[in-house]
Amino acid sequence: MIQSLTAEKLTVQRGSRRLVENLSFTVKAGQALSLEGANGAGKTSLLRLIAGLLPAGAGSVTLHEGDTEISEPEERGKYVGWLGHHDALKASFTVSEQLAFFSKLYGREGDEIALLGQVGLSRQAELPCRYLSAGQRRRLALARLLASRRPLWLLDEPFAALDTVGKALVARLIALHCGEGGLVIAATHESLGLSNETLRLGNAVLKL
Amino acid sequence: MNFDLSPYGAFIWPAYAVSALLLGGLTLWAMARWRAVKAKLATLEKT
Amino acid sequence: MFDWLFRYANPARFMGLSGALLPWLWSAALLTLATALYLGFSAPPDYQQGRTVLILFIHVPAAIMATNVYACMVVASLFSLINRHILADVAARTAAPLGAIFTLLALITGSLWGKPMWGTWWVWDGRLTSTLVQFFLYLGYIALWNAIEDETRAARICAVLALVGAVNIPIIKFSVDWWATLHQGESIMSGNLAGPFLVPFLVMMLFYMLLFVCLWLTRIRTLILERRLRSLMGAA
Amino acid sequence: MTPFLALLTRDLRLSVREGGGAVLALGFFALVATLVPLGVGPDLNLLAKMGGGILWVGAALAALLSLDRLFQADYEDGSLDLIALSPLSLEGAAFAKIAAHWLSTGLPLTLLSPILSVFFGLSGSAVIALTMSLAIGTPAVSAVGAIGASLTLSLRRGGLILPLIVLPLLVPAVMFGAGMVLEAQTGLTNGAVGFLAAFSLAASLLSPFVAAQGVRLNLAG
Repeated sequence: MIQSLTAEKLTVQRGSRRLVENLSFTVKAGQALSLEGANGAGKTSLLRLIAGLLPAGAGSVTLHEGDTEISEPEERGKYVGWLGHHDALKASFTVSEQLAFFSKLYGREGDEIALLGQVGLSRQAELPCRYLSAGQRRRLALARLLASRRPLWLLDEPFAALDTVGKALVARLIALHCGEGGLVIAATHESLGLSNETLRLGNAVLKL
Repeated sequence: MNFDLSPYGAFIWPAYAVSALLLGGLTLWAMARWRAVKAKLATLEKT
Repeated sequence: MFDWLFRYANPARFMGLSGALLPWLWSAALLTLATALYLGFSAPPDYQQGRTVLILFIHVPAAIMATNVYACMVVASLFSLINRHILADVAARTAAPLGAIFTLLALITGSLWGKPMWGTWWVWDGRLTSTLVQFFLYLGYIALWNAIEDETRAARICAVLALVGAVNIPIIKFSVDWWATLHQGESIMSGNLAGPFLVPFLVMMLFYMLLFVCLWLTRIRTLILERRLRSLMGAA
Repeated sequence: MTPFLALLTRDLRLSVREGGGAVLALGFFALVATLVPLGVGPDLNLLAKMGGGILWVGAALAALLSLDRLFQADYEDGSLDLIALSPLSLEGAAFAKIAAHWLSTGLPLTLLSPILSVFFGLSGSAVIALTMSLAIGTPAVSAVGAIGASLTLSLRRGGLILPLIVLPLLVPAVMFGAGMVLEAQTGLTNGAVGFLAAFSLAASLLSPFVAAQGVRLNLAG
């Protein structure tokens, strides 16, 4: 289990453009951090950097697990539950096939049916993804996030395309994950529904 | 009926075999798909 | 003028009618198959081709179906474009794989007949070449259908392709004939089925047609039910 | 099931279901084998002489046809991020994708080639040589192509650039592959099998590492 994530003097750089400079923050187990900022402020890039997909321009991101420190980008990625902009669905795969593939890819199999129930997709289990609405696609992405059973959730606009019921579901899942000692960092325009603290840096706003 | 096809048996039998295989396979596949969709519909309409 | 047709083009009505007809059609198909096989294998050897006429009994119907199915597909595509009817969309779509299989069979059985008769598996003869091109047309049509995600859009777009193919097939046939005669001179296709061969051939032809109708109806019915299934599963 | 097998089987399923893979490549290959005789003329002796080379070029082009989507499709819909964060290393993922591409494209092309060689009137020994050369050589096409696919995965017109950068790299495969057919026809042996096998093996072993690096660079971009 991860105790905390520390970012120290981070520079987020995309291509030759510097988006964020000298950013430091800490997220402890059970906490949710919401990232706010205008479009293009570097929220997505920061999430990608934390996931280890984007190399840091300067500074470091470290995960603390017991006495071990994990800062190698690819190692960090193995702790990340990712919910990106895109839903990563294949049109010809059914909902259950799609989820089963990712469970196997993440080396965790078994409870796909329960997960689909949890996000309200039981009825669509045998439906090819091409017939899903945007909200249903998002719910499937959420089921996949749960299936990964990773401690550090990185969520890019987790409320996008969801109705009120869906948004409540996301908030509940985040609270549940934090309750189990997980960490959440989410780029969002809306409140995560948890007690937040604000931290301003450059044109990006960080709330903890 | 006369099944002595010499000297052309090596061509006639494969021709019939391939036809039987493709057309038979097509029929079985079509029926299987039909049954599968019927069964799924039955279970869904029950709930 | 097509009023009578549209009365049956309602999917529910179609399901009822085709469901009632199919058992009879399947029985008729089985009966003609048995008869055709019995008559075919009882036919005497041809003085020139020996018993390879047995291949022609299944080759020629397959080749005829290869073009007939395409004609069915074109008619369905026309209805799909003009009347925008869901049943026409499904009919056109389901005909293509069946036509492709018949064309493939025509090519394979033709090759198996050609080897002992002409001494070669393949010649670039006009009829063979245009059949091969026809097979590719079917494949392209199927590939396009599968590549377009929205079904209604796929139906319209593929209908256009089917019609273009219908216009182009005679041109292809002509150009290939012209090309083959230009290069080769010898046109080889002896299809003179006479006397004792005519009846088994006709019965087999009937079987192929019945089989096609049975498979076509089954596939259309399956796709209609799949749509219903999807809406029940909450498709958006 | 291991993550590696999960990715391999998913890619195989996708290639069968979404018209992107196996069937399109086979159709393209068959069309090349049809159009060339229509252009050259039905002289089977002449066609037999050219058959090996034409079929090899046709097979290489057909395999490249579906290669541009190897990483691109997963990149566009976000699957590639999830794969990169999975327990599977990017090298392993690249190898799984190359293997799946070969199984869904190279292998079917190889199996189709004896049928298409009928169009060219190839002799029995030449048909065997062609099939064998494709069996040995097509892994190299998938492997080298995967490098190109990883480099162009974020490009809009990647499908056009890919053949341009990959085909020059495939010169040895086409030369030794068609060379094996020529050897069977002329009876002279120059050891094309050995060169082809060595090239294919080296490409298959090295390319996952290069392709993984290409994917890494594009994900960071």
